[in-house]
Amino acid sequence: MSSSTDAPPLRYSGAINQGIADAMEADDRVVLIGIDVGAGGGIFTVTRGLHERFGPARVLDTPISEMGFVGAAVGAAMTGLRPIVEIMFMDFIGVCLDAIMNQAAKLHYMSSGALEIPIVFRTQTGAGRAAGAQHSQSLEAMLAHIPGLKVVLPATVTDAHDLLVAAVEDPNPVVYVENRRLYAMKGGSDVDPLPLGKARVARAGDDVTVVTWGQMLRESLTAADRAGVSVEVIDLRSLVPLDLDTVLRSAQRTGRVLVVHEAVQDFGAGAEIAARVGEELFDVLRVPVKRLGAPSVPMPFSPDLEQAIMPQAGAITAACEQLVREG
Amino acid sequence: MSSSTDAPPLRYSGAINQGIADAMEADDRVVLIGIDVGAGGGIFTVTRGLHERFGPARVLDTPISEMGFVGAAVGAAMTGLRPIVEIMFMDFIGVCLDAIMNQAAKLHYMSSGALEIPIVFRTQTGAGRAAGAQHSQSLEAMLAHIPGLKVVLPATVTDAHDLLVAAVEDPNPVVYVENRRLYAMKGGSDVDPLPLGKARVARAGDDVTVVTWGQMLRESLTAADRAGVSVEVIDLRSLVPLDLDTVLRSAQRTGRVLVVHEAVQDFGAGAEIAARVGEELFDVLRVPVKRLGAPSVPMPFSPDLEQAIMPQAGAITAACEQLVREG
Amino acid sequence: MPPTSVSSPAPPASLADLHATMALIRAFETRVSTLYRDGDIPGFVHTSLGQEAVAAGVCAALEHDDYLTTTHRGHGHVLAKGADLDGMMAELFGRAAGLCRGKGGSMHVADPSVGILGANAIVGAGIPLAVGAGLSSKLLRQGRVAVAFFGEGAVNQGAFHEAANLAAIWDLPVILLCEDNRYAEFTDSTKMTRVASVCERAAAYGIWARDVYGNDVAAVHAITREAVERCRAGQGPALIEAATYRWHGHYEGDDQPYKPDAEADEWRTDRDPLVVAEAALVAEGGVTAAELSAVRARATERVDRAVAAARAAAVPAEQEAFQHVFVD
Amino acid sequence: MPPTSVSSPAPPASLADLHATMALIRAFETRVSTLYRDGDIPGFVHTSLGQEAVAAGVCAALEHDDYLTTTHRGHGHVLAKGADLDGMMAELFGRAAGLCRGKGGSMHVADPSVGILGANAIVGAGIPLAVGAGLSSKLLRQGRVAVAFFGEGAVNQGAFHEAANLAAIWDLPVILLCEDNRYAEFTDSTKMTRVASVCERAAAYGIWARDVYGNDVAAVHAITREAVERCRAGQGPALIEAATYRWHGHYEGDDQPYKPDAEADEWRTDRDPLVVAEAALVAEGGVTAAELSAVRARATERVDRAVAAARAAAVPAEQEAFQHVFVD
Ligand SMILES: Cc1ncc(C[n+]2csc(CCOP(=O)(O)OP(=O)(O)O)c2C)c(N)n1
Ligand SMILES: Cc1ncc(C[n+]2csc(CCOP(=O)(O)OP(=O)(O)O)c2C)c(N)n1
Ligand SMILES: [Mg+2]
Ligand SMILES: [Mg+2]
Repeated sequence: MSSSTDAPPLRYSGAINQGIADAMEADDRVVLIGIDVGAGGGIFTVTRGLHERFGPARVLDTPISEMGFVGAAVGAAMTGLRPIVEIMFMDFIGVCLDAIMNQAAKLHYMSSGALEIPIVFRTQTGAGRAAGAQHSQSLEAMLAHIPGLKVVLPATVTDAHDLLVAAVEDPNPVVYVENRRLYAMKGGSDVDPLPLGKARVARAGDDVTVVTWGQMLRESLTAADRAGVSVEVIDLRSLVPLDLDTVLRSAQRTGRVLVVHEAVQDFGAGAEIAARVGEELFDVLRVPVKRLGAPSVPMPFSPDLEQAIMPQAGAITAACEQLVREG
Repeated sequence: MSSSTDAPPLRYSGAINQGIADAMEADDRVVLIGIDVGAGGGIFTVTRGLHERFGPARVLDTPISEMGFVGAAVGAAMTGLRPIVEIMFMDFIGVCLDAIMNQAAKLHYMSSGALEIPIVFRTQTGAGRAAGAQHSQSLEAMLAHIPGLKVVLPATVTDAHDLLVAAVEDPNPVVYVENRRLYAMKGGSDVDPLPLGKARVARAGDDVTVVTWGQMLRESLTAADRAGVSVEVIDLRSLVPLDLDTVLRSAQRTGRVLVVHEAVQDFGAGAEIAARVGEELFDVLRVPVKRLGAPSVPMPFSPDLEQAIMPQAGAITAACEQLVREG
Repeated sequence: MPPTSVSSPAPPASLADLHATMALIRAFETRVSTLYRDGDIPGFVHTSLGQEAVAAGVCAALEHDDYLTTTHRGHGHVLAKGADLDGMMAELFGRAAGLCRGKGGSMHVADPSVGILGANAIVGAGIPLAVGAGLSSKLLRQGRVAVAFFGEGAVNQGAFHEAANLAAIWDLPVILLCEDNRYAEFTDSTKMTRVASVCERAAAYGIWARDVYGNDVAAVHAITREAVERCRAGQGPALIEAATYRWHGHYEGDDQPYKPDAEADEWRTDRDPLVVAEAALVAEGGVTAAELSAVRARATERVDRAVAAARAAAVPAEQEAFQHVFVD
Repeated sequence: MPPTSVSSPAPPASLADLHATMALIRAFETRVSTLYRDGDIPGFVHTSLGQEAVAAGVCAALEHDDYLTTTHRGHGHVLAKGADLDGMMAELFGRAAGLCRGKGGSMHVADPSVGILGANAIVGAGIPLAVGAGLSSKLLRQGRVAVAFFGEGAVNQGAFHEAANLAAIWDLPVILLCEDNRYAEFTDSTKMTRVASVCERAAAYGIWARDVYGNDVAAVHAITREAVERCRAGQGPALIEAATYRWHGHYEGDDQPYKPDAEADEWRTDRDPLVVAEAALVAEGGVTAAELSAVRARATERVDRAVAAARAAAVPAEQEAFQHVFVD
């Protein structure tokens, strides 16, 4: 990643851009496909400059045809290209799930290895911007449930870059989930690099282990700083593969685990982590694993309501302290 | 449901048919929409005779256009009809998820109650018939994660009928999941009626609580009969609403819980149940909640491989006995 | 099924009335644009400035209880269909007094009391919904027409294709109203298809289709009336392609580097649908430029009042977030 | 991008060769049908009996490394494209010796060594995949054509619409091969659209389109060669609509009460594509009816051997189920 170490990207969105550029520079077969990712530079300006730099043959603007172009990207991945295909909002998997779930995730398996699908589904989520119920969903649990997909969710500037590059290098379909509330976040040399599939201990602590990802990492770190107890925060980085070892190692020490995610709590990814930790550390846990996610309601438009239902630092702090009080 | 009590349906598929007929008889606004549900009688013959009985205006055959006709069914539900729309295989939510997730599940909420969407999404699942990876998925966890949808999964002949009728009567979007391996199952007066949202204790026992739904109920009952320990089996009947009380009541007594489902275990619906039970009964459980689902692989075609990865009675029995050995 | 009994159609709206509707939309969108810039309105906002003639001309051809679905760019349609102005504005502010109590917002305004089944933030998704409404109308003999507004960009969505075909084979009273404002986000839509018009695509479904100059409100109105009549007579769906232009960026805040200046200028001056209508009204006689200014001024006043009311309105109580997930 | 350099096209296949391919498919499908009835082949099976001319005519116009996607009814396409017969049969049996080691089955046979990117059990899903293959071919200058086989029922899927448009605007070397066998499951497909032909729908995308009598293998072959040449010359996508007929039920076991007897009879006798080809071959001279029977007999023998091999083949080891979820 020489180009990135020369001039460390300052913000999360720039790091994604740099990651795409590095991947495209390193391998001619990497192409970027999506609505307005090209000449327009992306509706959140994340892909700005790539069209000029790599040309329209490698940065392809599409019609509003997700089923078509996501499917085409899967077909391209089977035949020599290594596409990064953008699904503008994660909510839009509603119009292209088949290509992800029934095609990309299964064709390698169904062909017993004859077909390979090196593809990255770039998408973004992030409530808290009054984007309404159809543009605010965090749906990573749905995708993590599908065998054959990897799911990564960068929470830091370093990972925004590194996980993008790793996802492109990975010979499998990888869903790469950005959080738009992090786009402006500055970082740079914030953390040490780690491979795809490893969780990171983002903050050391002794009393409670907070397991989280995406935008909730920042929220959890803030919460940890404010807490009257010592909180260890783990940035999971990927749901598939799930680095349970790092979680268990921490929980073994603290005996208390809180899983925090922006997504709806019910049937969310936190349930899997709670179930696993509960099973593995039955005799070690001092209190039951607790989860903090959004309540089971569509995201309301009004910012006041939105703030009322999104997990926030305050609630995380309170939950950590409560866990210590409980046992 | 007079017509159904006169001549109790003998099989699961007939009970569904009867449920649809009863619902259509009771309310003129109920229509049935789907591919070959009409003149053809359904590819599994489940809707046979309804077209003749209720006519083509109320039993509508469609083109192969799920996004279109499922979306149209949602629009119809908003404007006076009460559609039962068939998604032939659950795997096909890949081509119509938007209408379910972003439209049906959210419009009542987004309009603060001004719009109502009384719709039933009838679909079926069921591996074990060598239907391959794109026709064998149990995806209820994905749908249960979406606020605004109810998810029911009849496991008995009685429920095949009653839950269908209840789903149609419900003023909300309800996903009604059939299991095609149950179609030929005989029943009739197998169990007492229960409302939508209540779990049923399908078999009483003292040592282990098995929580399950769909085709795995049958498997679990077989397993319970064979087990050297006393197994209580709970047929959950619906994931949303989730009748946790019934589960907790049983688990309180047994102190041991096994969740069994046909779906992939990782990030499956069993995780939610395990997490909740683990949290609620932390001090009561003798052993950690255990889950038994499919491994995280697409469903292979070969029947031998399929049998190798599907949860089976033998494994359920073994898991129950193991739980008792453990504590 | 026999066609629903046809009531004799209402007389065409006067140009003056159409103009008044356009003036209201213009005032609304102009104000929303600055309110958004100033941070008073949250979320994403997509204005329909420059496209007022389509909304006004189409909706004036509809009855109060005809159905309508629209898009992220739906303020004009919703106002023209008869949604309450104050309720609209309060909704954009996210207040409890909003049409959807603040839970929908700009992209999700709905008001079934006047047939509005909702704006929709998923491109193309409103089209099947309108087809479903047309199905209800036909099967329940409601005698209502269902109009789906969508942009030319949405024509490339599978939902358009599937829904158009369904409306055709089921002979539904559905009007597919394609508002061709030339751009889909930052993209020149002519680059995203090889065919020159959406009407050509309607041929693939065997649907009656007409194109119309979308900045001529009277022409839009007339062609819509024809389509509505066909629908009410049980002659099945229609597609109308209205050529217009989006003045502002895709969303408020987009400064549109991708548009040729001359093109944008022309559409904002000579082709301004209000200016066009005003010229016609003055030429017709009976109304003066000053009177037309007064119409615009009154519209602005109404919007001002709506803004003041929205500002003063309460934000939704926290418990509102937990209501309406399900019908109890 | 400049078009890929065009190698001079291979000469057309002889009718005798086309006939031999059809005979193989006929023998295969006939046998598969009884094997399925007898419970030897698990799962769902959809045969292409009666449609052999489309598979044979199209695939003979393709090079070994051209791409192909197909559907649930893909046995013929896959055999004609050059997949190993024994591997195919073993796959249908779910054996370790199968082309996909028994993990794909009838609806998911794939063999990229001869360009086959897979049969697909989701109606319409193979079309975007083929468009993607066409994109690889163009961008990586592979010089390959990508053919998407699909049924007339699939044309009502959004995936067809979106993919056809993409192939058009990107000028891809893609052939949309619509095999119109009149039925989609139990449904007469003419009732599911108002337009008479799929070619009419191709006009909505500005795609070069031709229809052809799909039971005339030489005609299918000739038109496909033309389309292939266009593709290789960088002239963009083509759509071919081949009118044919499905002899058997939608799936094996469906006894087709929905088909008029006379229609079914005609297609199974006079219009039988093998009979048609055989008559032409005999009329051309140089080949006798006895020789043609021998061709059929040899095909049957090959299939018999494949069946025997498949029966004898081992079932996959249990651990096979856990392989290939991910590339390691
Ligand atoms: C399925 C889907 N894909 C992409 C988007 C993002 N998006 C919102 S509006 C828009 C452009 C729509 O263009 P057009 O249909 O012409 O409507 P206009 O904005 O011009 O009114 C896009 C791509 C979306 N909301 N939904
Ligand atoms: C998305 C989707 N919807 C429905 C089905 C069920 N289905 C399988 S084949 C088929 C009919 C296909 O008809 P056609 O495209 O004409 O192909 P044919 O079977 O005639 O070859 C249907 C509806 C499916 N597999 N996928
Ligand atoms: Mg537009
Ligand atoms: Mg067909």
